Amino acid sequence: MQSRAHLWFIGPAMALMFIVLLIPILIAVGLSLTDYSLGNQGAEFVGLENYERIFTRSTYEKMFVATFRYVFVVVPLTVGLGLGAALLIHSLGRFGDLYKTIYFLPVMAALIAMAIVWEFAFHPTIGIINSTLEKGCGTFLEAWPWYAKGCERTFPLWLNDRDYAIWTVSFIGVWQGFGFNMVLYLAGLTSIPPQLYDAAEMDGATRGWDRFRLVTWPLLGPTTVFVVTISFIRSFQVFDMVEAFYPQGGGPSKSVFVMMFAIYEKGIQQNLMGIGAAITVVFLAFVMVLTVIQRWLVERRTHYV
Amino acid sequence: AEDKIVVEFGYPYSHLFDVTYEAILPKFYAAHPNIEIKMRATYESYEDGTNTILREAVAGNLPDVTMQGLNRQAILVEKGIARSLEPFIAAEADFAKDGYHKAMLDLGTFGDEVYGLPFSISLPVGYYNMEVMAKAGYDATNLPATWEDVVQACVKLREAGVDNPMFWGWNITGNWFLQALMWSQDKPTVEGNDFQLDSDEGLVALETMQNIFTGCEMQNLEWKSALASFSAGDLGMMYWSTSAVGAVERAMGDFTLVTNEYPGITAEGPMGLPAGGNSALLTSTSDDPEQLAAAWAWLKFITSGEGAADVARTTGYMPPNQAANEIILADFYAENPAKATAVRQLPLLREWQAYPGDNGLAATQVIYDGLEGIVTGEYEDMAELQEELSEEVQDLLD
Amino acid sequence: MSEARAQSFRFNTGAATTHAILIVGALIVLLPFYTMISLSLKAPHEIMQQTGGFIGAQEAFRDDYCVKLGNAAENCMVNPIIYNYSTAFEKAPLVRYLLNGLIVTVSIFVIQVLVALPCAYALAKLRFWGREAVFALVLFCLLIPVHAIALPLYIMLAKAGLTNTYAALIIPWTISVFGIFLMRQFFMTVPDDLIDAARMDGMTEFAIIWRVMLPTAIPALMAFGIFSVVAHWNDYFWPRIVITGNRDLFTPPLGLREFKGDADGDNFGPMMATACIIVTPLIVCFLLAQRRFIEGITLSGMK
Amino acid sequence: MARIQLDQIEKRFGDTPVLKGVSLDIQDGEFVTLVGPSGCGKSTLLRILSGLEAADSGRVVIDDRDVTGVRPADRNLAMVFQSYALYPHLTVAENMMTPLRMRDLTPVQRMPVVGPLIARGPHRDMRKQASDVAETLKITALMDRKPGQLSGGQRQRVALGRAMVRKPLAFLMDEPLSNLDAALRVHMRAELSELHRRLKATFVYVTHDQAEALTMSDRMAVMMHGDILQVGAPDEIYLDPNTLEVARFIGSPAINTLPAEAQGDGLLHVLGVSKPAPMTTTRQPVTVGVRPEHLVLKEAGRFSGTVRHRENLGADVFLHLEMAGLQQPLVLRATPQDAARIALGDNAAFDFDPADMLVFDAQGGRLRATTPAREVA
Amino acid sequence: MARIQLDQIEKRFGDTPVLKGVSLDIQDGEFVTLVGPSGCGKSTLLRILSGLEAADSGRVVIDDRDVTGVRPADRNLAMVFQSYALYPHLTVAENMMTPLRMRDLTPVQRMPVVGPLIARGPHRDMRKQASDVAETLKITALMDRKPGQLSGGQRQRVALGRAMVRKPLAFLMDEPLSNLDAALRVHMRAELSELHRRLKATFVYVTHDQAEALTMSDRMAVMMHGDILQVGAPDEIYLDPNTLEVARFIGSPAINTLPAEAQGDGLLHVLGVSKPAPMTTTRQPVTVGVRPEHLVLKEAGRFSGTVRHRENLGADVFLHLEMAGLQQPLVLRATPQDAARIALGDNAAFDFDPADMLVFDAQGGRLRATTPAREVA
Ligand SMILES: Nc1ncnc2c1ncn2[C@@H]1O[C@H](COP(=O)(O)OP(=O)(O)OP(=O)(O)O)[C@@H](O)[C@H]1O
Ligand SMILES: Nc1ncnc2c1ncn2[C@@H]1O[C@H](COP(=O)(O)OP(=O)(O)OP(=O)(O)O)[C@@H](O)[C@H]1O
Ligand SMILES: [Mg+2]
Ligand SMILES: [Mg+2]
Repeated sequence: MQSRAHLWFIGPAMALMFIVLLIPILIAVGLSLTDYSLGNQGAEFVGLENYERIFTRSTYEKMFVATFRYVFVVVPLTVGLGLGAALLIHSLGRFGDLYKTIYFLPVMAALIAMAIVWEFAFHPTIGIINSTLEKGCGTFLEAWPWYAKGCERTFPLWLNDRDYAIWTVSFIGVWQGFGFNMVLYLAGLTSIPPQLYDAAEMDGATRGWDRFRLVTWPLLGPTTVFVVTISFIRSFQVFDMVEAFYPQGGGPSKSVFVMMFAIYEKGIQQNLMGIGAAITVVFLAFVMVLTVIQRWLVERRTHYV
Repeated sequence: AEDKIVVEFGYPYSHLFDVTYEAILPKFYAAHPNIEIKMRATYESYEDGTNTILREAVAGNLPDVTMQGLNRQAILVEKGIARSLEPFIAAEADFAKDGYHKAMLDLGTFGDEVYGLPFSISLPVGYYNMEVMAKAGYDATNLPATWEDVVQACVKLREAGVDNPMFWGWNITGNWFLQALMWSQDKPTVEGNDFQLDSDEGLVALETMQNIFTGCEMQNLEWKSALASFSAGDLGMMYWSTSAVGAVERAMGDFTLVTNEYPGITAEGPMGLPAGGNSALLTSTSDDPEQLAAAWAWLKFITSGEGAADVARTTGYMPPNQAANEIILADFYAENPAKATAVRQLPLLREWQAYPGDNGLAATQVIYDGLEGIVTGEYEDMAELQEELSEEVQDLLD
Repeated sequence: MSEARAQSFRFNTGAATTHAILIVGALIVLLPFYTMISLSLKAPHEIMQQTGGFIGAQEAFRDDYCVKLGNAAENCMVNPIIYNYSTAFEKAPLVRYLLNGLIVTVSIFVIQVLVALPCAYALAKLRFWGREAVFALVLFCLLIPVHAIALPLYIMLAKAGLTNTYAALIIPWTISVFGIFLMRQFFMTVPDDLIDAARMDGMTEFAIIWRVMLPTAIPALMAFGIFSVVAHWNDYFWPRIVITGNRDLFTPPLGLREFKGDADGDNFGPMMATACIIVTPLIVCFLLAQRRFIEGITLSGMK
Repeated sequence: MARIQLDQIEKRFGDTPVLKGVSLDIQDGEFVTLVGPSGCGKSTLLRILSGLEAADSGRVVIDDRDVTGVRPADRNLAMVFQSYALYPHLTVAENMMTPLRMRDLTPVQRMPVVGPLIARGPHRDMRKQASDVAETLKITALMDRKPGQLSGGQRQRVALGRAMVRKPLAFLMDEPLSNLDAALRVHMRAELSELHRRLKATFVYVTHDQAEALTMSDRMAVMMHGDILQVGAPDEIYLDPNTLEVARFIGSPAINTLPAEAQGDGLLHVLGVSKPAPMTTTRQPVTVGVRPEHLVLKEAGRFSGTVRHRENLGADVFLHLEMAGLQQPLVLRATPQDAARIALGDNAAFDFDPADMLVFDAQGGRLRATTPAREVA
Repeated sequence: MARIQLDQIEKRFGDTPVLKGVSLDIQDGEFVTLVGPSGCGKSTLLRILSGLEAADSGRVVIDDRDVTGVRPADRNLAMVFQSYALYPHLTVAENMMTPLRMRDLTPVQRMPVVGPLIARGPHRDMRKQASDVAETLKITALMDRKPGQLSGGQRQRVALGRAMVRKPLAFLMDEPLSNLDAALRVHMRAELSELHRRLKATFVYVTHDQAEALTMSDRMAVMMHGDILQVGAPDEIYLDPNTLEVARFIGSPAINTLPAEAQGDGLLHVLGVSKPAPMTTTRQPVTVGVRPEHLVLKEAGRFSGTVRHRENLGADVFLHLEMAGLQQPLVLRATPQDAARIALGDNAAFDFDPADMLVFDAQGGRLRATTPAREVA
């Protein structure tokens, strides 16, 4: 029906996609089979050696662990909080703008600056977090063994404690990311026809939850598909924050050694482009499988029209 | 003005060095009116500097002169990006008189040819908060001289109610502090392609570290946190590069700061210490002799004489060159005793070694991870760690 | 509108609870910003020791930089706020950087919209052979991390002689698969009849995109715009890679690095001042943009 | 089963007053139809009654309880929306079952997978109810489709079905049959009447279809520009409208209006013809309304006009007659047989019984006859 | 002004065949109405004709040009959508001006701010055109509103207006008047007829309103389950339907059907009464259809039934008569006067003229009389 219009529409996008994304990634795939290092004249073909390393060295095991911990904490929380905030804000007439702006602030702030701020906040002794916690010492909170231990000795190092680092970083990831999902959900909420809420009300959906289940959630389907997909990808691609906190090494005992950081460390910091590229390929394969699964689970249910 | 020769120049840490160049430039222009120095975007760190140069090498737009971390010179030399300075040195009438200390010149010498001239030099020193130290009965005269002393001091401080007595900068880039412990026993960390951690000295170094960490119950702080803790007066002792003196002085609270010699493994003190800092490399791709001459003129100016003296005046670093330290800056060190400690240690100056080969940086990282394991308590048996690290690193270096 | 109405049935305690939750959330969210602003107001020693409350004592302190240039110490006493902010503007030519940021982000966004919207429309509403394949490709590209392709891309740009130009900052971002995906999801919610009506009204497919799809998807476009602008305004990684020569091409976040000293001590005051300054235009833009969210186009012309 | 009282309801959108103090008292179990021109505020009134829209002033009382502040769901009303408002993600069956699920199931029983398992009985009942209604609506075959796959009329029936599955106090229906074909509409009319009889629920019904309004309702309320002009039994509204506006609005084709002169002596001059009109009035210009079916073709008719247009509706033919002195043509209903004898352009003579005249004064108010008019001639 | 030919159009949605080879030839300037039960495929057919939907097979020919592959915009047709499909972000005026802007302005002239400045003339003309149409539609006061602020009927008029501003080859209208009140509908009927006369454009018009179909159209096409059953002048369809289905569908209330027995001798036994039916047929069971207006109350009528229900439409009253041997009540149209004499539950005698009988065989096919039937009695 539409003649050949679609060629014009997808053409530029496809062309750019090839030039800017696909050709470089193909180059990367090629490099992953070599031991190329930037500045060298040539490179040797090493077959799958780089891949073998990824799956045999313990460092890389830590890489997978860190990545998965981060993703599976951050994705549910950013999506959940994003949706929650959007719903609450949407239900408010006034002041909505204010909250919206506040919650979006972390998205807008330059991460390297915020990383420094968080480092101050999480400073083990004089940081605001621990000094606030210390104020609670001697109160009923001490009944909590963890708290008592903190009072007795010190509260956790947070960012530099290998038991806490990944969770602390995840917390900051949530802090930084949920505002963005909130905006997407707000956009999604505006495209829900208001008559449907009327219908739901007449049908007896009295509780907010019922209206949510009956109208909001299903109609946010396309938005949710998008938000979840993007959150997944973004948290798999978490990097800036890790680099800002742990420019060297990927956190205490490599507990925050996420995949993107590994790619960066190998490919850019250490100039081992071969391995870096190999991690990239593994990364892509990984995220792709997850995305396919996730889409298979979600997308099926959201096509109405 | 049109036929001015433009020399492109890149350097790291603008916050630290901008002021240095701002001080140097007028003097340089006065001496070389026909040269214009074009400052490139600064490097964010030494690592960034090296990566940038490597990228620019591939892209073919290298600067004429670049400042690189002392331990990063090797890689650029290996990859043929840095140019040998020998032809220029040969052309100079009395190069050594300009004050280049042999040891310093060695830092930039590879295979008998000089590639880099050091610009700013730092050495590890001890920082002490004298008010805190006083709680355990220390004063300027009896500060710890060995790591044993340090651990004892920690115990005393802790008894005196100091929760967090000490920080030891194991995490400084390039395994600087490991090399410090190795050089302290006069043992290089690498010889040729051989990693030397599997020596007895290696084990001593690791065990010393472990003693320090466990004896002081040291927290695994990031350097910013450590600096903050020290500035806030939490810490009694901090072992770190002398280059941070300026930052500490600026940030510290109301207490007396004293810097003192880096402790040794034995009472004699360290037998050598690795030099930190950066040096100037000629990376010009030009074949034009005039251009090269101009680049050399700038390179020489900043690493010697009056230009070099400004390094000490404006930063916590030492100038690369003996003359500057001994003559030009005598008064300066009298006024700034905290900066003088490193100068006193100058005779100990040794190379900050890079691990050879493409995997050099990966090796650095492996060692870094290993050291961190000591701090976090992941490794308890140092002999085992020694074996593990040696094997893995050696594997990378071969 | 409907939700707002539903509001009136709820007891006021409902609204109060909502506010309570949102306020608690807001406090947590704001904590670092409080710190950030506070740091940008304080003297270096107050920052490092974390003393001085929110704005610090505002006592004059000695500016080392000035001293090092050979000035007498008493001439170099500065007030923290003035020092931090003036340094931010002088040391880093922040005005220039902001302008660069503006040029770059606006160009990127405009091109992204021009490229992504038609593609999103085709993927959402046109039926053609290979559509699923194209969409799969888009999804795949979404997965590609920029860090992984940075070096190949850098070399490609270098070979084209484009490093250290605005083009280098813009070209890699002209294609936003994110945008394509986002807009496609929203276009899917636009009723087909509306597009059919436009076709009957004589709109070309091209006109439909700009005259029908775009206005009805304004909230999504806003979201996309905010995302794109924020991402590229704050991007630190890429400009750092391609702008190695000329500081005049720096984007605002690169201004932050003027104050980095790493292990030798960062200059936090001006750094935080810079951070505050570069986030301000974004906040202003967001406030302006979110008005459009509110009057979001609900698809009400339909039966 | 509820008595609904609307009391002085006012509503404005921005500056535009939409309802100007509407009062209406609907008896328990009554079927009341709201008719009125497009945009007069019918939907708005329904929405206020349902609670979906808040009135600016006035009260809504259901069963003697002021529900002004009560939320729509708690008023126990069912509504058919003019715009259908179907849930796009649910199938027809699910759409229809929604009100039952929401009202009759506990939250646990509503849970996606578990619900149907632990509460088989209720779920089976609900499905039964929905499919019964679907049968009535003739959409059984569509139960598994999504609204997007339905035709306009099918959607409307689903919307209707969603209301019909319930047993609410009252049904509010906003043009529920507008997209159905005539046959189906007649069928649905009967079904709705049956529903009304069976449940004895109150109905408030908005329609544009006069046949619906006239045949189904106990009472009709004629709304115009935000006011209710007349409420009464359909017959009464049709035969005895209070104002010219109402007379004009009810009846299709619309009533014919003729300028006339009341003589004050019980006679009326209409287009030069005298008609008895026993009403207490002084000499004044009036308007006479005569419905098309009351104009009868008659050889001896005292009026005549030229046939300009004929509308053939199968059962009847409407002739449009042009007459001197009248701007608008008169419309006359003839049987197809009679009409067949008259060609376009012919002159047709006709007359009407004075008893069928509706007389209005210059302001459009009705002037009622004191005794039934009877023609002398 | 276009001749439109639909040739063997087939369409299925998934497994459901929706159009089963529909052919229709529409003359230049003709007004053709599509009627048929809800869901029979009318909208789909219009969409195929407009090019918005692709047929699975078959051709669409406009003015002898096969347009099967031509894009909708290039077919120069105007369409009114059943779902209105107004641009939610544009005002009423802008909605109506859109087709003009798109077709008559250059891209430069269409530019937001500059456009109206550099092309004042065209813009003024367009606004004039739009406001003329708005006047016809009585929505002048709403020109600056957005669709969300309109009532259902107002939206529908805007949708209509958007088509009416143009002068296309043909108008396709999908129930354009369904949400309008009777008075307005009559008005719009006249306006559309006027438009048709003025532009001499072809009209393809979908409606459920029989009055519309019968009065406006040159020809009617009756569609059922994806097929066109009969095409012809309204009169012809009403009076002379080809099948029982058509007869049942056209006419409201629907035609009465009585079981009968053809004797093969020109007589027909209907409920025990013999009626002459001069048709060439053998002895067989047939169905007789008689329209409600052809049943006449008559003291001497040979049929009689009990009045179970009366529908008062003002102008007429429909009596529903229950008769022994019939499942469905018969519907009889009476004048209000006649009806007033008969109470619910009374027995009413009636009869009908055999000439008014429509006879169908067991398959629903029409059995035509060879000579007009004439009653002997
Ligand atoms: N997208 C679709 N998928 C499946 N079936 C569909 C789809 N669209 C329409 N149909 C079916 O096709 C048939 C014809 O639909 P169409 O809209 O043409 O009916 P219609 O004659 O216009 O009916 P109405 O008078 O109710 O508007 C209907 O039975 C409908 O359920
Ligand atoms: N949100 C709104 N903003 C402004 N005016 C509105 C809004 N909603 C409705 N109106 C106006 O209020 C009046 C009454 O609208 P309502 O929907 O009640 O009419 P209605 O009687 O149902 O008409 P219809 O028979 O056409 O559906 C209309 O003139 C309409 O234009
Ligand atoms: Mg309405
Ligand atoms: Mg339809």
